[in-house]
Amino acid sequence: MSEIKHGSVAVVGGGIGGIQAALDLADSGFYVYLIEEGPAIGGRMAQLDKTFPTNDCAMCMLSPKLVEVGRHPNVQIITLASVESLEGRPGNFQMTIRQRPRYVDITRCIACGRCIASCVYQDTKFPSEFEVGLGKRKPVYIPFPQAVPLAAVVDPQTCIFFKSGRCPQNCLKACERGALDFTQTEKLFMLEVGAVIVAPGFDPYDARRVGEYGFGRYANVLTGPQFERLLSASGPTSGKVLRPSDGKAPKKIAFIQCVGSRDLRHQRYCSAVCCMYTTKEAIVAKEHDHQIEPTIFYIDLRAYGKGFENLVKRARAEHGVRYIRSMVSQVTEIPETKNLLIRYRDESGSLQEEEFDLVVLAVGMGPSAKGQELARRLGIELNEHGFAKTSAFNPVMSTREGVFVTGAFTGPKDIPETVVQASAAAAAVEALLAPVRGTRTHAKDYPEELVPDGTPRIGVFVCHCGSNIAGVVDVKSVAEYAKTLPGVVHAENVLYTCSQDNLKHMKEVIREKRLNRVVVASCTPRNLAALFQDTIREAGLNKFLFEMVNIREQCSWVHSDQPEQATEKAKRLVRMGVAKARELKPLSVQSVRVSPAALVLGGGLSGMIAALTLGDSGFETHLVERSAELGSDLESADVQGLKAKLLDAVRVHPKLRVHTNTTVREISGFVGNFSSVLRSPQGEERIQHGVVIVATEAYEHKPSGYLYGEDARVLTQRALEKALTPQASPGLFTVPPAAARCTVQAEPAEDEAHAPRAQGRGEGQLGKTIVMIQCVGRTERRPYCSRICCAEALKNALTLLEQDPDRQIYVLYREMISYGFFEDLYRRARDGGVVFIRYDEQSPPVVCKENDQLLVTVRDAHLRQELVIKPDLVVLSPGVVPDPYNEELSRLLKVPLDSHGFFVEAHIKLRPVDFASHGIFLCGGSHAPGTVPELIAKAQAAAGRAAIVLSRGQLEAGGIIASVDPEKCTACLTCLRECPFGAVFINEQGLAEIEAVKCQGCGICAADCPAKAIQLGQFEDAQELAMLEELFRPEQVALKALTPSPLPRRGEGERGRG
Amino acid sequence: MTNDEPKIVAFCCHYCAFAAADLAGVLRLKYPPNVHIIRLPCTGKLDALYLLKAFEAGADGVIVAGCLEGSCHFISGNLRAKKRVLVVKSLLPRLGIEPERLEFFNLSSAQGDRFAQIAREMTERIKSLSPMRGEESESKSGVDAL
Amino acid sequence: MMRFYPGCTLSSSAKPYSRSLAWVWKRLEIEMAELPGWTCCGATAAHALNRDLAYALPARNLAIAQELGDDLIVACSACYSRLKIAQKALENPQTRERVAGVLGRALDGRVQIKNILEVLSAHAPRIQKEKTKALEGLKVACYYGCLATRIPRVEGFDDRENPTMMERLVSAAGATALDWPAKTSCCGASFSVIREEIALKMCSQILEMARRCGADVITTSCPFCQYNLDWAQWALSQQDGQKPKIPVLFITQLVGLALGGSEKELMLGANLTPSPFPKREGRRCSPPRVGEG
Amino acid sequence: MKTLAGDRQFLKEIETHSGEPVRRCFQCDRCATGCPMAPYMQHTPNELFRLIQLGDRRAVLASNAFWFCVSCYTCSVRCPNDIDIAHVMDTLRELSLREGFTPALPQARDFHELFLDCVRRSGRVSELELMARYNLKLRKPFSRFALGWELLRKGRLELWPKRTGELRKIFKALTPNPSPVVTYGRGVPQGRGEGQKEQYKEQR
Ligand SMILES: Cc1cc2nc3c(=O)[nH]c(=O)nc-3n(C[C@H](O)[C@H](O)[C@H](O)COP(=O)(O)OP(=O)(O)OC[C@H]3O[C@@H](n4cnc5c(N)ncnc54)[C@H](O)[C@@H]3O)c2cc1C
Ligand SMILES: Cc1cc2nc3c(=O)[nH]c(=O)nc-3n(C[C@H](O)[C@H](O)[C@H](O)COP(=O)(O)OP(=O)(O)OC[C@H]3O[C@@H](n4cnc5c(N)ncnc54)[C@H](O)[C@@H]3O)c2cc1C
Ligand code: SF4
Ligand code: SF4
Ligand code: SF4
Ligand code: SF4
Ligand code: SF4
Ligand code: SF4
Ligand code: SF4
Ligand code: SF4
Repeated sequence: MSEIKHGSVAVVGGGIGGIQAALDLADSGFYVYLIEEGPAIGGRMAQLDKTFPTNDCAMCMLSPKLVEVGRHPNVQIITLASVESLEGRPGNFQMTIRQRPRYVDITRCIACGRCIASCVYQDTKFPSEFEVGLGKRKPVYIPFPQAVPLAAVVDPQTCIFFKSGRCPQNCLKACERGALDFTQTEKLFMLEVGAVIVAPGFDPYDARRVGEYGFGRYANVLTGPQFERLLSASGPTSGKVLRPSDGKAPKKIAFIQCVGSRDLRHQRYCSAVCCMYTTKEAIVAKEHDHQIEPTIFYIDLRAYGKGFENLVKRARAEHGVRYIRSMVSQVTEIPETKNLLIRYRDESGSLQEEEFDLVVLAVGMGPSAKGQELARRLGIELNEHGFAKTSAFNPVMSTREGVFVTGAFTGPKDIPETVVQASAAAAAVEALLAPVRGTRTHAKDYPEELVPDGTPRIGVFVCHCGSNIAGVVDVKSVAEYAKTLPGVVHAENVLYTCSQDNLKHMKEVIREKRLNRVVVASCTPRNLAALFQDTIREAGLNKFLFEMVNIREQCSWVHSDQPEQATEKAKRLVRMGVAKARELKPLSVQSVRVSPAALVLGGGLSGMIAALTLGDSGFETHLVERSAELGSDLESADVQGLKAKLLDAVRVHPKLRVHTNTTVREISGFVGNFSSVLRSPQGEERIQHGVVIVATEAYEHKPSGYLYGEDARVLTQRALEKALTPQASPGLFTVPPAAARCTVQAEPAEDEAHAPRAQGRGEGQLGKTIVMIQCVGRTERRPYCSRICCAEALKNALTLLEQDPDRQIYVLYREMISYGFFEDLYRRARDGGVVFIRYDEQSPPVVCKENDQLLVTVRDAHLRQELVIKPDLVVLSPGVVPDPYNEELSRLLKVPLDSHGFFVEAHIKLRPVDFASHGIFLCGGSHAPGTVPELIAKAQAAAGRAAIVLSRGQLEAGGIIASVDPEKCTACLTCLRECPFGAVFINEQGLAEIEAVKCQGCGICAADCPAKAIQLGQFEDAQELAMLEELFRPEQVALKALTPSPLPRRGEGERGRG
Repeated sequence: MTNDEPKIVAFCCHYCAFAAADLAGVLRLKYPPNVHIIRLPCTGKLDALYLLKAFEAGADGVIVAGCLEGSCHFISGNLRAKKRVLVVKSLLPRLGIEPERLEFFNLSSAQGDRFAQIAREMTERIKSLSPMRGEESESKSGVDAL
Repeated sequence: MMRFYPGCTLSSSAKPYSRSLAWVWKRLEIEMAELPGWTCCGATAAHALNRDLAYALPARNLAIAQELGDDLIVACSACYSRLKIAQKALENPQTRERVAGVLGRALDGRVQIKNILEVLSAHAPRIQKEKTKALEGLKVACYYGCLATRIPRVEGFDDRENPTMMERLVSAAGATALDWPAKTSCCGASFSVIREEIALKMCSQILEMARRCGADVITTSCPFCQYNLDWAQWALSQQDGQKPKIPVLFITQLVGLALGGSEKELMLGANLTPSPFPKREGRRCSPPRVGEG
Repeated sequence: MKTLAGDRQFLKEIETHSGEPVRRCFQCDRCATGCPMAPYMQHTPNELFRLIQLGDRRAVLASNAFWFCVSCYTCSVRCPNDIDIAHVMDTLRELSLREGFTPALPQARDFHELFLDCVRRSGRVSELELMARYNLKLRKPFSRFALGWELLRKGRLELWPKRTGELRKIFKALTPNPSPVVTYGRGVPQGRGEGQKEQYKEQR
């Protein structure tokens, strides 16, 4: 093992996967280089409108992450960059980077867009990458409004200057910041890193290659990614669904599924997300325009994830989305109307022809071409589908040591799974680089905070933002006006407030004029407030003594046609800001010590993985298992190797303490400082720990009916799995061998191909004819898809065939959920001769007995005919239900369960392994059913997230949080009830008190407290009301009130209206 | 503030409506300058009192804008705010204020155009109502009257 | 050298095709000789009744070309399809052995089977340069039919679903190529004898689509397609004389016209539908602009 | 209602003869929705495939579907499971004739057989001869007379094409004895397959 040297990590690919990995690492003591090929980070998620299954706005979730990573002191974003090579060993890599010129200095560019407006191309001409060709851009452009880094970029492919050298370069002249720089050249440089995370994502499948659907040929045939842009409020049509051919609103929209997926001519695997993204797109389209009638043409509807089934149900019932199980062979354009003609088979099997106004192709996720090139340069292998090759038992490890992979690069997956994998990869890196944690991160030193004396001394800085603000608003008069406001001792105009030289100047002014509050009137606080806060902190002020007024986005840019009114509004906004500033109070941030230990509940697969990951990262971990043994649920043949390895590793790990036959009796405390009582036959023990990981399981549901329990020949998949001999199990984990592509042996020799082989083992007991029934009991007690049972059935069917290829196996199913690469198993099973018969939800199969012969009757939904099978064995897939013990855990930990009994994560998309309550994390089957590789990733991710807390040593609490005034509290408990994060507790005095570390600063309690006993820092009632009053105060009154010199506190005198 | 333009305050959630207003700016969408934004960490922070105070202080209209349902950053702040707004709306007639002057909106951070549209629509709506309380004497009513 | 496989149709009902083809070759100085001793590929019938016959009949012709070491150029889509399919099937060692046994000839599968369109489109720049007749404004619907590009598991000469080689030729010839959705639809040729009414229906759908897209002319490279569409219009006009007719030209007739060939040389008169250039040639027939109707 | 024997013999026969993995079909319907002839078929290709998978020999071989197939290969090139469906249709036609099922479109069989007989005898097909023999067979000697005349007038029908006897050998080797073509050429319409059917049954 080479020495572990560098506490820095390269994350390649700035999609949601790369961003999450970068944040996790940077938050846990590693310096991150985030390397992005394009001009901005965000990846595909930035282009989405809403996201399934909750259908919340993609940008609302992503944008805060973009800003956070963009501002993180331990993350350096390197855009327009690609990796040249990677030398060295884990812990000590040298990575060579090639960075293309942007031709814009991002430290100067303020994204004002003047260059764009003045480019010699009057019309936007070139297809915009971000708008997937539906919108256009110029040679100089800003990738998208929320881009990080938020700066213009020049595309040399389309810019006249680069093409012919003969352009007047209007852009250059227009830029007031001198940010454009056409002399920039390509840079080649080296980074020293300890590990690499590769997250280059995917490429949507090129719909042009599926020519029968006419994409690129017929104007009104779009792809899923394009339709996302059409739905997006910030997209090319401002969120109106309009036909490209004539700009009219379409009524009938057809969605065609599996375009380029599940197809031997294209991608063999299932793209895993398109069934759901289409469902989402159909609903959102309908929400945009009630006239729209969406129809979805599909083969199997793969709604297998948490909450997916619900969304589909809503789509059908509430939104009237029509689902038709019939694939379309071709799309024909009607020449006169540009409508599209589609032929399909209806429920009854008859052929129908129908015209649609718009067709959307659900293109799948293909491997990223750039990612493949990257893999070559990094020396990591790809699997037979062109995605990163990983091991089933370490789903984020590439084939090169020290190089980890994550997100859609490892196979088609949605955002939650991408985020899980990203955290898992970060956790793996943390474990690898644990010895050098914190060696490359910087903590900034700030001067000691000045204690503000009572009277406000406010400084106001009014920004020109070049001409962005000054071009509309008379900024000079705004500054003059500011000088007249109570409490203001300094006001000035600044050309660019955010420029480095001004920040320096600002600090000087603060010291010289002994300012104790600062107001900046410029652009949106969402981007730059943190920068200014940092600046005043450097000058010795508490960072909360700052207020930012937005006179650009919310004034000059939206009222440019009314300059006078805009100036008046700017003054009012400044007046409000100053009023709030007068009321601002310094807020303290306390440090809380973290107990550097973890408690993992559940000693199954997930628990062991989580505990080992934490242990490897150097944290003491208590692994608590209710039963006598660890990993007792790991029964199937294909995981025995893994189980043995895990048990060994757990046994010898110096940081792990295993408690079997143990349950938790009590958990108290909060993030960083939990205290729990463990109960075992040996007695009780109290432990201190900083985090909790819940890793409990889900069970195979006990079926009822189908002669289960009455006839020994009816069993469950799990029982079958146990009965099967361990050898040669194809497993869910082993990557299926590359099935001979397309070319079937044209003519297998007559005898060889299908001749019965020697009698298989176990055949005597299990029989020749076997019927498997999927989705048993799904309608009643378990109204969701359990995700794993279809794959399990396929796996077992293949094992059965391996033992005896002459077996006749029938799988009766509702939807075949062989998402992702499981599609290979499905195909292999069919190739092996398994007959798949679909039945409708309404007519489930019936199992009965006739003279001791089992009979299965099923209505083949495709043939619409009743079939009777005489099996020797019936195998049921009853699905998975969560551990009933979860309820008790949920009470102990005060964490929520959903209506099915699964735990509810903090945020299904962005915090999939966190509970809303800080410091508690979740993984395992009790979160949601999953396959072993999926659960391993989730367990690693939970461990990684937990390690962030533990690695800090200290937690900062305070700032914008709520606090209770004990004088006013009447102990009504409203806040206790209403706080969504369980931050309120009742203290010894019987009054409400807020746990600073738990409070997220939403202010819900403050608004609800009937006694007005709660105030939220930075948003105190006095501050808010001061703004309101200033806003509506008539000018004359205001001026009168302003004259007195000793600063008036907000008081009765000022009130009154004109 | 010009006299003919109604005075409107918009309480906006930091995560959605406030960001949408920013986007409206980036897209250079136009709306009347009489709409002023007060930023909240979440509309869940919106005290019913603020609404009454706003009218008392002289607002002609009040917008409360939170995240789309199910998308609240703090789980359910927007739902609570909506409830409070509905309660206040039902109280307004007793104060002689048309309930149309107060409205709750859901929008996402990507809906810059919707923000601008809301600003325009509220302005139009309020213009179409008869002017608020002509005499200042009445303005003492407000919260204390409840 | 390129060996031309005419197939049965080109030597009988598709004579206008073989004539115009020969004319264009000569004009473009393409060297091509007929495959000596060629026999029928069994098109449309052999595969319907007898698997091995469907491989053996084309294989015999492939074997001749193989022995000569020449590329095989095929004009008829059906022949092209059968030859390609047989060649693909013969990749299977067992099939190859069986068929070779019957033929008494070894087969190595190396013969390049090329479609006439590949050969012609290589000359598109010359056609563009040397065209003498103005076809400007003539709107042409290129009809490929089903067989030319749909050969399972075989990389064809053009895009399967949206081929464009003929369009390139038409543009080179100075006319306007239309994009229309029926270019690879099946015309039902094999039913034109067996169940006339079905074939007629399929043809009339294609003709109707061409008309709606504003085509003045349909052009094709397949003798079956030409015959079938030509026949269908003729048959339909027997029933209903009113329908405007769209001339159905072989692509070689169209290219030949552009290169200055006379209607006679190109056997335009042999088509059942009239020439697209009535005035100049002094013949009576419906005007070319039929799109509006 | 219907019983499944669990017998895969029929599937295997078809797969062996055609070389196509019929078992792989997952009922996506693409073959049916793209087939120009589907409206005339009793069973769309996907239904036929399901019946083959279930081993329903009678229903499949008695179906009219493959007789209505025009071999346009639309289904074959669009099947996501890469099954050359058109080729399976050929196989079914061949098998159904072999087993003595009455063809749904006897004229199609007649035409193909006459075609092949021309090929056998002349090496190439003379359309004039083919049409004449076919019309004779249909006992409508003058059908399409007008068209034929028109074609002849326009110089599109060759009266005396080149002939070659080269192919007799091949036909002899490949068409089982008695050759269906020749047999049929002599005009023995139905029932001819019976003997073969027996023979075929023994085989399996
Ligand atoms: C139409 C559509 C709709 C979808 N809707 C949803 C949804 O509603 N909900 C959901 O959960 N999921 C949805 N998804 C899936 C979702 O987009 C992915 O799960 C997610 O984007 C994967 O994130 P990622 O970070 O792995 O990859 P990406 O988002 O693809 O990001 C990869 C990044 O890496 C960069 N990159 C690529 N190559 C290199 C290189 N060589 N060097 C440096 N950088 C590189 C790229 O520029 C990009 O920024 C949808 C997908 C599609 C196609
Ligand atoms: C029927 C079925 C079939 C499956 N088949 C496959 C398959 O073929 N391939 C595949 O990849 N995946 C399969 N899975 C999914 C999954 O991979 C396995 O179930 C896996 O073992 C689950 O791991 P886990 O860590 O979530 O739970 P488990 O391994 O079950 O571990 C949970 C542990 O927590 C303990 N526990 C529970 N509550 C407490 C508590 N409060 N305090 C202390 N301890 C507690 C339990 O005793 C148990 O030991 C299947 C799942 C099911 C249900
Ligand atoms: S004009 Fe200058 S500052 Fe403005 S966007 Fe362009 S480069 Fe950036
Ligand atoms: S150099 Fe010319 S073409 Fe290029 S961005 Fe500037 S103005 Fe546009
Ligand atoms: S089945 Fe798979 S590939 Fe097809 S649309 Fe659904 S998720 Fe996509
Ligand atoms: S069997 Fe299981 S995985 Fe398959 S559809 Fe039913 S619940 Fe889902
Ligand atoms: S809501 Fe207010 S009064 Fe009631 S318990 Fe909480 S702080 Fe006390
Ligand atoms: S501000 Fe929000 S998180 Fe904090 S205590 Fe109040 S309700 Fe809970
Ligand atoms: S296209 Fe292929 S997979 Fe689909 S139904 Fe037809 S044969 Fe089956
Ligand atoms: S080849 Fe036959 S079955 Fe296939 S689409 Fe054409 S007519 Fe239909």
